[in-house]
Amino acid sequence: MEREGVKMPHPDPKKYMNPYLAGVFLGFVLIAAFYFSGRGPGASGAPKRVTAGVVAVVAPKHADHSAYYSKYVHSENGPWKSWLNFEILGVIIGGFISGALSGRLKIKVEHSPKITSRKRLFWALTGGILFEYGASMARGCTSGAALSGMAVWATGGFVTMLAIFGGAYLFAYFFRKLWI
Amino acid sequence: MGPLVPQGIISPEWDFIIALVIGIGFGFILEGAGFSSSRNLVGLFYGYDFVVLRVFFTGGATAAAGILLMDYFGWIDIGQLYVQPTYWGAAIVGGLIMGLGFVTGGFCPGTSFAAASIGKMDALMFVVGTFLGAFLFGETYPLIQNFVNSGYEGGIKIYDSLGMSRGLFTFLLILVAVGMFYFVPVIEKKVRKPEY
Amino acid sequence: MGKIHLNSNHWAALLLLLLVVPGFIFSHRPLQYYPVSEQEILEEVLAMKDALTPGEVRKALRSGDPSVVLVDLRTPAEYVIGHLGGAVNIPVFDLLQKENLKMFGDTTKTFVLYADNEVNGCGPWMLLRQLGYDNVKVMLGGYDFYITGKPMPKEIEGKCYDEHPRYDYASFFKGNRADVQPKKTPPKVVIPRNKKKVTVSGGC
Amino acid sequence: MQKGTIFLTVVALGIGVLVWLLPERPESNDIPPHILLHDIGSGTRFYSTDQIASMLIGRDPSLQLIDVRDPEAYDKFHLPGAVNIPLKNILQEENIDMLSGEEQQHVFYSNGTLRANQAWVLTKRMGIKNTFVMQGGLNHWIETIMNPPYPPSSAPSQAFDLYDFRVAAGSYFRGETAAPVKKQKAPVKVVPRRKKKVTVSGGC
Repeated sequence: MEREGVKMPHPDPKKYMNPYLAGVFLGFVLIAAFYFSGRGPGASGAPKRVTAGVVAVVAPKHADHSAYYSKYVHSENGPWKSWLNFEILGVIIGGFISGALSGRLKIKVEHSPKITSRKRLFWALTGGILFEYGASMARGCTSGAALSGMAVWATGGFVTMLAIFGGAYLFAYFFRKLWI
Repeated sequence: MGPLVPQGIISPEWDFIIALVIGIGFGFILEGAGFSSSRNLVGLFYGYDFVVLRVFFTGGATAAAGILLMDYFGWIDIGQLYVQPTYWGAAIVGGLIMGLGFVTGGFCPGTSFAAASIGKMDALMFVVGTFLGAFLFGETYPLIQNFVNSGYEGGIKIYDSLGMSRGLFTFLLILVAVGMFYFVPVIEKKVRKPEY
Repeated sequence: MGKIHLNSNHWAALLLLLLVVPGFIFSHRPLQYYPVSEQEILEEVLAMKDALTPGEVRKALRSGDPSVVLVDLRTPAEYVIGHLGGAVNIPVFDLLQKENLKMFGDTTKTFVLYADNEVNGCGPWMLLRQLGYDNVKVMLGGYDFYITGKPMPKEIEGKCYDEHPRYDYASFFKGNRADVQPKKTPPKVVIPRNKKKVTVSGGC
Repeated sequence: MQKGTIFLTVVALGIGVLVWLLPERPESNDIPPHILLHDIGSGTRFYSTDQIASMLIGRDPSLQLIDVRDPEAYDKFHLPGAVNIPLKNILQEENIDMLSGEEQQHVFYSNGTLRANQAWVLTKRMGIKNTFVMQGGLNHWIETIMNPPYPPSSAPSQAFDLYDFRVAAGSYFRGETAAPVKKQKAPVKVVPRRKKKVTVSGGC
């Protein structure tokens, strides 16, 4: 931070934004989302809708009969043209811009030296499945339920947030080999 | 005034462009704050890096205070905002499953998209997992349908649940966020950050 | 000067201030939209105290009382073709413009709204009344009735012209079939209000 | 400790205290006056008697007629399936709960348009979305459905189709015939209401 203001042609790739500054910016993004669209950003809704859309294309009958998929397939704009899908597209673009500006674009598997990358990938996949399953159940993930919920004081958001972090602390011990 | 799209001040077609722009901002911040590295994210659960908690609480508190102020000043109508409905059982059990997914996968869905965009293969794998997870949930939905829809309370607010005023709750939220400025570095100093 | 070094924390704090300062400068919303509660308005509407018959309006116009101002809510084109004596034209969508509200704020005057019929006059009148302008009245029958020059029929004196039953409705439905007109009042479907946010698409 | 932390802390706590001490707006779903004015000025709230007749014949489950007249008038005659909520009771809690239900379109009617319109203005102001008005009320209903005027010979063919529909509908409501055959589809187009995205649905 002391070097603030000094122009560096190649910024140190390790250096991240100050967390409080990032937090305030994040708050502004949330406020903007609520101000314009009346809703907060989310993430897990996009895979859900895309999956429903794919199921509707591959097995339309199955999607129609499922109470779960049909809700998304027959929503006003269909499963594809959804606010969350566009928002996630934006997240990918925004992440890429930020990575490009600070020189962090690199194809790699980030893992602890104690485990192989194959193992890391396996657990990442498992984590993805579990996370999305839980998010579908709780109707929101860390972004959609906890963060957006916090901004509008939703009880469900706070409960979900406590459950996520509580659950993570609860299980952290058993998976410590993956990380430390 | 706001929210602009639901009030019909901006036409609904703009909603998707707004979504894209909001997403870009969201992704930029997630990546820039270091959420694109699973190591930073899970650091929270092993006590060596609390960046998630800092960003998360600062963001949430800023947004809550900001929305309250904007409501007061007449820029936004809180009653018109979408509020996550509360389903007690599903929120708690779903949250615990997400916690398990967090420590095994090292990401949450939003951060995994941001991380995958800068070439993290583990994040990409996590993204693939989210699609499989959504499919799995869709297929098992009939079995757990009753549970998922139980304990419905509607869009209740936390300050009502706790029986305090909205302003006081927001103040406490800010207090927690500020308290974190001072408390968290103490823990971080005690725990060695694994380098890799 | 020029020696001030702002680091990220400073910037974060300054951004936070951004939440507050513009708000105080540009704040424009009152604590409530409507100073008059819906219950009060309902009572006023039922009492019809502020509804003037065309005859009363005519009398006021003849007396030349300067404190009575007629307000024509129709389009400018209709206004140009014909309007009541001394009426000012405020097309209905311009009703809440600042200068118009300022005009209505003049409590020494009485404003009588009229449109082509009384329905189109009544809505804007109710809106102004809810906003607390209690010197605003509305003309029954509207312009279209006024220019016929007819007096209000005796039997609807003091009531709304539009609401007078012109027919004996039941007589038209002599041979009602049981299934067309159920004898029993259908049950009211009541869903508790606080649970109305049963949006289908939950969750992310 | 990093520079600026104190500054950030002070600003954040300052905003916190400010937020805490701000007076709270009374909880209400009232919509802003300019939106109410827009809805008052535009005709989107109106259903024509032909549309209502067509929906009644088709037994459209989304239609819920609300009779805002007195109980005596309601008992004497009311349209099929209508529920009685006298205007003076419209603000009672159970009635507001019922009107807030989002599954059905609640269409007010009275003898004319005025009372139904007043009920609509009041409920609209309170943020209730699914209320409408039958234009012309029962008077117009009699004039169009039960006793339709024969169109002049110069009228376009649609006018004759509409006339045919009205005659058929009239005899249906009189209980003389079964529901008119498909014919009503041609002339009476139930125009889909302008879809307004008012509620924000969709999760997280």
